[in-house]
Amino acid sequence: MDRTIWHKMQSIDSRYIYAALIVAILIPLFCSKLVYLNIPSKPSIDFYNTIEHIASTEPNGLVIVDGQWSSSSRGENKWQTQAIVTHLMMRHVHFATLSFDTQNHTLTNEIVTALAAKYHYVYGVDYIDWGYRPFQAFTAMLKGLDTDIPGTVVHDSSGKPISSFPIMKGVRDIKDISAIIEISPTSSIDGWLGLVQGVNNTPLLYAPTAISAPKYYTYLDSGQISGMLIGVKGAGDYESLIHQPSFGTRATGALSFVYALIILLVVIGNIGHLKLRAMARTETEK
Amino acid sequence: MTDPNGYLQHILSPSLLFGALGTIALLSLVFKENKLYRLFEHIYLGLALGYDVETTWTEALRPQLWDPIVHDGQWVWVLTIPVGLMFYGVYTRRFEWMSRLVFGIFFGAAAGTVFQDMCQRFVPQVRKSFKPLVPPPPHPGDIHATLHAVSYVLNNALFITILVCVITYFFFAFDIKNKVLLLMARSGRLVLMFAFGALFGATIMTRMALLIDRMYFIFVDWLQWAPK
Amino acid sequence: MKHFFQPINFHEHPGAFYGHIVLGLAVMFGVLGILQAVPRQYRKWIIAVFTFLGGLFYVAEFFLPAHSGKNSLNKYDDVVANIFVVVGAYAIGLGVISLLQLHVRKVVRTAPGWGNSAALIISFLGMTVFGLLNEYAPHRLLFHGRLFSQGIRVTNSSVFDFLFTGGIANFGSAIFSMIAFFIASAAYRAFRVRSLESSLLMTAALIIMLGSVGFGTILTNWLPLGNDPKSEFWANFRIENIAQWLLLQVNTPAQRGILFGITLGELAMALRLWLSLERGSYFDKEV
Amino acid sequence: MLHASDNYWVSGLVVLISLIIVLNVVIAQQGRVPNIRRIPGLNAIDEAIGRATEMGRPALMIPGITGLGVGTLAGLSILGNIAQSIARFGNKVILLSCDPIVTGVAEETIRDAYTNAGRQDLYHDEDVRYLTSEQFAFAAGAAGIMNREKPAASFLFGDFFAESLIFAETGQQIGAIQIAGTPQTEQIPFFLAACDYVIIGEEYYAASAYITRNPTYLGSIVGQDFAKLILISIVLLGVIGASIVQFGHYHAGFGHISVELQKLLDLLKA
Repeated sequence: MDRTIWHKMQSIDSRYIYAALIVAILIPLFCSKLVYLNIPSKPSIDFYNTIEHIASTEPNGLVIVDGQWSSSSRGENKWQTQAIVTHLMMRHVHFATLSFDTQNHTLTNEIVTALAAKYHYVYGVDYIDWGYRPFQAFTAMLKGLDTDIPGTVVHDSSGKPISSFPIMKGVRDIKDISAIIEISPTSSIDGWLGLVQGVNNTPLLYAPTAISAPKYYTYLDSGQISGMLIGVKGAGDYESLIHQPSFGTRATGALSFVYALIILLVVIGNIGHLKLRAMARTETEK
Repeated sequence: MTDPNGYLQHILSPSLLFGALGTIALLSLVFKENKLYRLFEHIYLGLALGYDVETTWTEALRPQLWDPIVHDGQWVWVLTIPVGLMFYGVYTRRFEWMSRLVFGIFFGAAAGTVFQDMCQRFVPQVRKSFKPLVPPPPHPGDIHATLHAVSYVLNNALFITILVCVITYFFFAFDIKNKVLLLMARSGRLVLMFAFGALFGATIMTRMALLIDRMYFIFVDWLQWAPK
Repeated sequence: MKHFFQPINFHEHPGAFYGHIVLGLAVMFGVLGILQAVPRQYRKWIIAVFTFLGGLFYVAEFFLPAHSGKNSLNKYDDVVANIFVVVGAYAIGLGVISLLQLHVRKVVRTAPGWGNSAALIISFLGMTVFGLLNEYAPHRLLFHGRLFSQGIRVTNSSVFDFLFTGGIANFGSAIFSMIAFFIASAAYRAFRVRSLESSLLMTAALIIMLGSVGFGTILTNWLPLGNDPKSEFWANFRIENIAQWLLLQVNTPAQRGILFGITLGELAMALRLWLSLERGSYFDKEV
Repeated sequence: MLHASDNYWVSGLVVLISLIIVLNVVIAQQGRVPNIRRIPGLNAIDEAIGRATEMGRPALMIPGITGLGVGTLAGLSILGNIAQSIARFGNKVILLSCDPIVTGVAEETIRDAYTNAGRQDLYHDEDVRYLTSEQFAFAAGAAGIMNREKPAASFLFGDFFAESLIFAETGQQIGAIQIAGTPQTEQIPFFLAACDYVIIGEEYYAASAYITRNPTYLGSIVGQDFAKLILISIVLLGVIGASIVQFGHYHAGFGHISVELQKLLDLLKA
């Protein structure tokens, strides 16, 4: 039996699959004008609505943006950070950035300073950088934020006491924080859930990598997490919600192409397989 | 290209060039093992081993051996050196058993923490499995009260059934002849396959995002052919 | 006896400092000598005793009653942990010897592929040297001149950054991203209606995939989002909610069922190791 | 829960399970050796070894990518038994290690396996190779070696993480028979997709018992099964108790009972 079409369909050489995968990624990478069919998921919409609510009801509310990602997961967390900070600046919400990873502090600063120039955000008035703390201090800092923020944070990343900045006026403890945003590939949000969120029921928003999202669906159901951006698709969702398409949208487009390719391959493989099985069965019946 | 000299300097900046060539060489393995891959594989192994050695000194031996001895006068740490030498008995026939002695100490240490691990990580999972099969009293004003109650009970019943069936699959010594138990074990394995499929599907997005990021690194950060 | 092990200020009493070191080492090597002299048939028993002692600290530290979170062994936690870190760190030589032995032999004999082995050795030496130099003298200037009509300054830390950020970080991301290729080919080959098990594997994966991407969620986008109580019921049948339900209500109990078994297996293995009941080629060997 | 005294019910349960396991090991060592059910993946080991010998290609082994822990030691124990069969067939083994101490233990394990099979002449120092401790550099090195040495059989037993699919898919593409097992359940879907045989969950810790039929291992398996019975009954009792407590919200009469029951249920709260 020479190699029929059905044989070829169920045993495509892997190298063709890999070439097709690269093409599926490069098309959206190069064509930024392509419009992608993307429907924001409910957790992304909840994330967006929480920030919108704060923007309209608490004009001077302060939001904490905690980053724990580094270059190894920038493929997802960088675009989430950029979309979130853009939205905060668009709706003029005050925020303070905090990092427990040295690389994250530089990467987050690059994003924030670039966007601050575009939205005329003034350091110390509209936003502030609480700087980097070693991860060993994570638990102690979280407990400190519950009761005494100036005493726990003490200085900003340039060493100046944070109470000297207008943005920190009237900010004493967790009751003065409008929301906490955690952007991380690890399960560091367990610390915020366990030590901070329950104190004053502060809305906790989470931007994980897609692989670590399933573990936290239970907290979405129970309301302990108010919204979630899941992986790079979460970034794409958020960019479409705030109408600021950037690389997150194109990466989500690439994801759609890749998923379509994989599902197409699975269908082709099964057609070939089932057809051959049917032919083999008729062969044996003869 | 507005400024060819600037572009050339960007393309050839050492760190970026080294990273980009290495990325292309290493990813070329998926098509075919080749000389360029082999070269960067060995460079990567050399760099990683060098980094192992450097971090062994800066993060283990210096802070916990050298500094205490030289700065704090804790000379007693020198006594760890003979114990460390026992590892190298593996290269001799006469002292080979000495390496087993120090390996044995490490086996014991690895085993010794299992009690705390089981109490701290595992038993809470047993406790969290006590899922009631009677619904909680409805919230006032909940128009779907009966619906919520039914879904609560069904979900918990399903949870317990899957848990017990999967555990039944992992019985080895009891010769299961009973029809019901055999069915439970068989369905336990099928549910496992279904769960593993879900796990596979949930992992794809993060892995694909990594490849998209590498393509971004090559075609945007480095070559600047694609828009930012 | 305890006084003997007290720290000694190196500058004030250098004599006592070195004296204690020499004496301490003499005692240690004496003990090792005695162990070596012990008749062969007792060696297995000695290994069993040391293995038991190796685990005893952690078992005792856990089981000794604690008052307000502490018991008498807790103050030694750091010291014991450091001992294992330091002694474990000495083993790095086993790795370096094992790898370099292979590649140095290849270079010396100019066996096929010796070029790559040379590249490995050079990279290893480069990273080790500049890694340490970056620790001790990061800003020492090595070279400055003009390249592409622009002055450049090369320091220890810039070379380390070239090797680490340019090399290791990028190479790690490249290999990590290779998994994306393999996921595509593995999915194509494994998701076949070949048996009930592989069909279940495929079905669950496809549901999760369709639930996490644009063209998948559109299939059930005609159903309400479920924000208001009235439409909450129908929202359950949106594919992304089905995917989420699968991960919550099917995957979690299945994983926990596996965890029950694995944890018992770990406990049994640890007990056999600690009490030297373990068998198998490594443990049965006469020493 | 840092100490047993934090909750004597929890630590008591763990001690009870430990005693059951040790008791069954001792019983089995004194002759009453139990039997255990078939583990599909492990029957294929002989087939894989036979195939590797026929093709005159080496067999590849990877004991996971973590340091000396219980998972790695269980993996080395399985690989040691497999290496002994390979030695008997007069074939070569290549073991790639990701940790210096594991390298030392692996060297002795494989050397002992060849000695026990009477073929120490076939064992060379280069057969056990340490590559590096860095996860992805190790994966790059292993993938390169697999492509060049083209082993006919590949045995992956130990703690694997994200890089597991690189070993499994590379092995699949060079045409090796692959048998894999790991206590890390998140990686089992990828072994299922790319390997020929996969042992799942506790089968990993039962593998040595199944291969060697050694009384100590078999006794341990029986102890683990008894422990599973205990855990299942605790869970079912807990479910019944929790249901009664919930039922107490509807009937005042049950109020007193449900308070007592709730206290009972919370005994296992760490």
